[in-house]
Amino acid sequence: MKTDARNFAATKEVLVPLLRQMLLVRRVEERLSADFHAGKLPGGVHLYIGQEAVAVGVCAHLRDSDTITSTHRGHGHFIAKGGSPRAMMAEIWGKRSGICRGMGGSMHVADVSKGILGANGIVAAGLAITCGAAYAVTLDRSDRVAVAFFGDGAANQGTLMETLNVATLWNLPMIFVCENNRFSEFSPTSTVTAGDIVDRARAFKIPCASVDGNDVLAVHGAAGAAIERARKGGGPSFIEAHTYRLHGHLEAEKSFLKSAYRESAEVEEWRGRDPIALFKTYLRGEGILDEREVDALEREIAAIVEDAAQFAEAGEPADPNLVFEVMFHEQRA
Amino acid sequence: MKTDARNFAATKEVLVPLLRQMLLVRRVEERLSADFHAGKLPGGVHLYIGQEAVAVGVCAHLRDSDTITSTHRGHGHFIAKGGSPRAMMAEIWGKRSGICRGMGGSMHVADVSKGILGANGIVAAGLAITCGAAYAVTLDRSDRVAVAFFGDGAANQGTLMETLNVATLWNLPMIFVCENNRFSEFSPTSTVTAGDIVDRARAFKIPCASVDGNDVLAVHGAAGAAIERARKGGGPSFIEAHTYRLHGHLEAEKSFLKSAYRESAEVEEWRGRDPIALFKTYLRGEGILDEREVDALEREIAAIVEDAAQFAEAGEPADPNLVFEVMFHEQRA
Amino acid sequence: MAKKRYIQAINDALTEEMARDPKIILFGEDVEISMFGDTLGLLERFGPGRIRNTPICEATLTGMAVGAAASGYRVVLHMMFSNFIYTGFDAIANQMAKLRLMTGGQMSMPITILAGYGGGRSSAAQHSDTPHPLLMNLGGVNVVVPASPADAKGLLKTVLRGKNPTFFLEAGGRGAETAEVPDEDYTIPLGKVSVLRPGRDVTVVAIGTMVKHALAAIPELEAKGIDPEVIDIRTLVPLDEDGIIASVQKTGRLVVVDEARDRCSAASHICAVVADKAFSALKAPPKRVTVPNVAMPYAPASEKNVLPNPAKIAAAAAALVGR
Amino acid sequence: MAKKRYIQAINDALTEEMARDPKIILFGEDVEISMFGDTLGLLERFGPGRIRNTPICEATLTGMAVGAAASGYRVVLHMMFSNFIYTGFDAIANQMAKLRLMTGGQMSMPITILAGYGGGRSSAAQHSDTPHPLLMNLGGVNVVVPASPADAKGLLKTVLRGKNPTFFLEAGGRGAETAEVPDEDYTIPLGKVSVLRPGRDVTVVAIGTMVKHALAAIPELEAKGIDPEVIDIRTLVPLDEDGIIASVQKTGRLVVVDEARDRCSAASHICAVVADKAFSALKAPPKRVTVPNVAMPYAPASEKNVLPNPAKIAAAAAALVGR
Ligand SMILES: Cc1ncc(C[n+]2csc(CCOP(=O)(O)OP(=O)(O)O)c2C)c(N)n1
Ligand SMILES: Cc1ncc(C[n+]2csc(CCOP(=O)(O)OP(=O)(O)O)c2C)c(N)n1
Ligand SMILES: [Mg+2]
Ligand SMILES: [Mg+2]
Repeated sequence: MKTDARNFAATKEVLVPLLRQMLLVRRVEERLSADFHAGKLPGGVHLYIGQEAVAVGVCAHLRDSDTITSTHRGHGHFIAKGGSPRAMMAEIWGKRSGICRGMGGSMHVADVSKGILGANGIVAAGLAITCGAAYAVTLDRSDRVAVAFFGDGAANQGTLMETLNVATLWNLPMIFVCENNRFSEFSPTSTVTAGDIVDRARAFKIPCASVDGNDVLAVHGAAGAAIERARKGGGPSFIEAHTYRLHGHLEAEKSFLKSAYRESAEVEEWRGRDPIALFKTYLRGEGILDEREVDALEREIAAIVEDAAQFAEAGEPADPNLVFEVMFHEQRA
Repeated sequence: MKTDARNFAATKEVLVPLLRQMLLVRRVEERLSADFHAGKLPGGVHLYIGQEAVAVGVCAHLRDSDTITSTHRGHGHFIAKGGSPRAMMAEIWGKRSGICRGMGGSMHVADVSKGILGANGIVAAGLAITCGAAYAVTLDRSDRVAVAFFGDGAANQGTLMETLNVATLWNLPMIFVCENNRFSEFSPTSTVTAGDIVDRARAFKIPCASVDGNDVLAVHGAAGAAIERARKGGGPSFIEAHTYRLHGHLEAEKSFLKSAYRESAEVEEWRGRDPIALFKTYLRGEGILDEREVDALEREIAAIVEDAAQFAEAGEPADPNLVFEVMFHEQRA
Repeated sequence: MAKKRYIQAINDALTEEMARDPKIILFGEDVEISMFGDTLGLLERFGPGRIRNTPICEATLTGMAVGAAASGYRVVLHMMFSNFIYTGFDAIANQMAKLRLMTGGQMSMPITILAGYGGGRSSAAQHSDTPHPLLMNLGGVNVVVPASPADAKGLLKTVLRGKNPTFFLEAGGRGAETAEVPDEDYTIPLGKVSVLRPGRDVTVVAIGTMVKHALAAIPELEAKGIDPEVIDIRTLVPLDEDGIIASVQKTGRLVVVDEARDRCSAASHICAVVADKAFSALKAPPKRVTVPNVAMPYAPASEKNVLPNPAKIAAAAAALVGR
Repeated sequence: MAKKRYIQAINDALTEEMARDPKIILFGEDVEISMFGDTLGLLERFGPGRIRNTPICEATLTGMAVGAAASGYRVVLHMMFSNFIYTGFDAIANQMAKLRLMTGGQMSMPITILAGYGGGRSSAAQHSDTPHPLLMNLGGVNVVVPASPADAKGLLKTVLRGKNPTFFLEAGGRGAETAEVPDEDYTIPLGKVSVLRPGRDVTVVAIGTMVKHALAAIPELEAKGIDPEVIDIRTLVPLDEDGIIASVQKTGRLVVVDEARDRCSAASHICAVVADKAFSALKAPPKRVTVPNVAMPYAPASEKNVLPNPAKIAAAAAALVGR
């Protein structure tokens, strides 16, 4: 684990929650994976497994009043930003008690009260939404920030350049967090992306960082600096976090793909750089957590996930007529 | 006039046609301006006056089989690429003999036989069209090139980044020519554009040049190198040409704008750097053309323009029912 | 009452509502200098921040409207010409029209999109579209098409006080037309047609720019002894089905005049609704006077040939009555 | 004849036509690996160049299709899900639908856009749209909605030999359904409906995915003593008005089943056309069975609640006949 980019005082109070959040994201998704493969979930799921350090390292700095936008691969951002595992899982199960009352599902989990402006099924859509949210911050003369999480594939959508332009020009408190997980669906990044993504932001002369996205402290350090700067009126920053998606693009992919798009050796190699395992090792090595404490944390998380999964499964299906009420504000569809 | 960026052997056979083409573009548009203000043209016109060195410097290297796309300010590119002044003016008059049979008008002049894939009313639309044309060149294994002319305002549309990505990745023979004329409609460029436009292309590590767009030889030199490289399989290049639009965004603007958006001193300053005047001075200074020869050229051009304008005015109005025939290929709308 | 220009009525509504509600912001390309005149003087009055010129990047602008709306602002986004709606269509069709449903009602989208529409001025195909049918089909956006200065002002005020994404489509090239506008503060509810001329023989429903032509067709119809009822639709979403049907119940005949292309036009939809719900009242086929399924040509006579006009309307209405 | 899957029939058409015409190229996101199966094996057969994965940049992809078409290629662009059409909508609505007119016929646009559409699989609002009404209103693009494997193949072959921009919309989630497909090389003309079941009492016009439901409604109708005529529309642009009208002239009753949202739907338009042109033949109001004006919800029962199904179709048809 590299430590150079970290740049913060690593107290136990800061470090343990990072592990805790990463574990929560991971275990929730492992359960979703199992439930999906058991045929229990109505829709598909895109899992974040392997990328947890990015969401957690960034969101550790955020308040409820700060906003994020996320992607089709949005569970990790939702949990890391403080969303409820119960409400999220119930949503993915299509239940009334879901955070979006069963109307949105996996690709659209949102909790506006927590500043989670939503996962999004349209690749890169969050960029412009975040830009608008960041503009609202400047109108409010607030020290809030707005963070856009997006993938390397999304970085090929022109709205990246458009929002970089607006955010730079208007000095918006917007943090661009590009999670380069080496794939855009089934296309290796190098086959669809020219040059280094971070250079696209450098063209605007804003602060840019390229970090190891499997090193939660590296992410935490870079994000902390960017968010601090934005809160003080220093404008936008860009972070490219290099990571790897350990599961498929979507859980169902094996059922329809006729050929492989990556070597299992590559997956194994990255499994050896699992951000959670790396961070556990680090915490133990630094004497911050011992084996027993880690186990206790794991048990606590397991109980939360079990509770959330049961809550989701036991919930009532979404109200079939709700759609007519919520399409519009005080206007029936 | 700077000469550093020119880099070509300046024979009379090369130089005189540059002046001739710039004059042709200028005089055609001066006539259009007069006809517009006389209330003779059905639609609005966006004139290229002051920017002639860009279209002419680039198109001097192009063959009929090379393609260009242009903008709402497209007359200069049309003429410089070899389009007929008669057919263009008749189009702008809405006549049957117009290059688009009166269906397109000023913003849509196109001559596919000359590789002019069209002026375009949608800002930046030409970028993606050119990218597709350049892709076709590689499929044909040809040494053709495809040039996209676009404005500084257009450079804020995300398709710029998207096409830079595709063109770089696929090594396409595409030349990006950004004409930075310091305005995006009525907004000074600095108020809507962060950083240097050319840096957006540099992020892709393709050859980039920033040239004086009022110096036809500077443009000609940079374009020659880019086009030569593209013909040889060297991939895309980017040229930012700094210039100035001497007329309004559109000829009608004074009739509806309630306030000025630029100082007349600024316009006057740039009038002092008129690309045609500069080039005439240069040619005389180098002993390539004398006053008499320039006058003869002017007279020749004036005759062409007069003929074209009369042709346009005398033409029959467009066929009102043509629209039903040409919407589709062999299918009535 | 005072005579106001159409564009001035819009400008007044914006000015008054922005003064009333500090959460209203407005942005778009060159809104500061104001090409159409609808945003004139707003910068001076409300300052940069609330009024802001943007770069040309429609895909981002529509998305920014969503983000700012989700952050508590009422956003007015000026898209200039209707055709540029397509350039920013993703955040319209996939975000603002759907986010409230997708979030289970957590978000509202108080976004007003202004854009000029329609042909008739040799602006050619890329500056002449009438896009309301596409917007109507999205499901999640309101569509307002005011025809008169007074309606423009009253409807815009309602929209600016509402909380739903709404396209406020400005009748292209008609900004200079004047008519009486009430002096007092007033609003006009969405989803209520306006009967401009009561009549017994045939209902002529006109949309936006077409209202003027429908009114102009009256003398010719009267000359033929026909008594038309002319209705200004005012808003397409919500659609006042009851208002239209009530008229057709009386007249038994319907002509819908729409500047949109015919296929899947608002005219089609209104005719379908009437054929469904007022079938037994119909004495003759419901008729559409629309633009054929073509892009707008540039040359004046070519353009005129495809646009509805009073003569076409009168002919359609008269044929229904059998004169 | 052999049984083929719907998606296989599309794959066969692409393979055969690409073998026949070296000017056909195909690109889009992940077309090489082929998520839906329609482009499977094309890379191996035709090589990189003619088959090409692209970055995610729909606005550029639709524009590139225009540029490559203007350069003499026949372009097949795969847009994956219909909702992503909106992301690339500018070059569709402002360029490919208008360029031929704007250039006075200088350019043709032999572009075929493939995209899956429709709901029913809990894919939620951003992956479930049925966008044909928007496309129909553009005027300048053809819209093909094959319902069966045989039609998919024959219609796609026609499209790939044609020279007009065409949306070939694939019935979402129905790729695995099988039916007989002729062995020989055949094409099916655009603009001709297919009468799947002749009948005398009521015409049921079904669009794409809805054909299956319309056929499934037959037993219930028969049980009530109703003899329905079921028509597969096949193509929406061009629209076979004569084919529909001929049927209604016979039955006097019309139900149109459309998975699009109701407002300005294809169903609305077809009802309007019939009400206009076959008015005197109608014995009952023309009816639309459509999706209400909402975005697609995620939860299965919620989604089911808004989608047409055999029971809704049967109920609508039976009501017209008065049973
Ligand atoms: C506008 C749009 N185009 C295409 C898709 C289909 N799609 C879903 S995810 C994806 C790849 C995204 O790659 P990346 O941004 O790197 O995110 P990752 O899946 O790696 O997390 C694509 C093409 C989409 N959802 N939206
Ligand atoms: C998509 C789109 N948005 C907005 C417009 C309106 N518009 C026409 S020209 C223009 C400014 C273009 O600036 P630039 O690209 O610098 O070209 P210039 O006019 O300076 O030649 C704008 C905003 C348009 N035509 N298309
Ligand atoms: Mg990725
Ligand atoms: Mg400019």
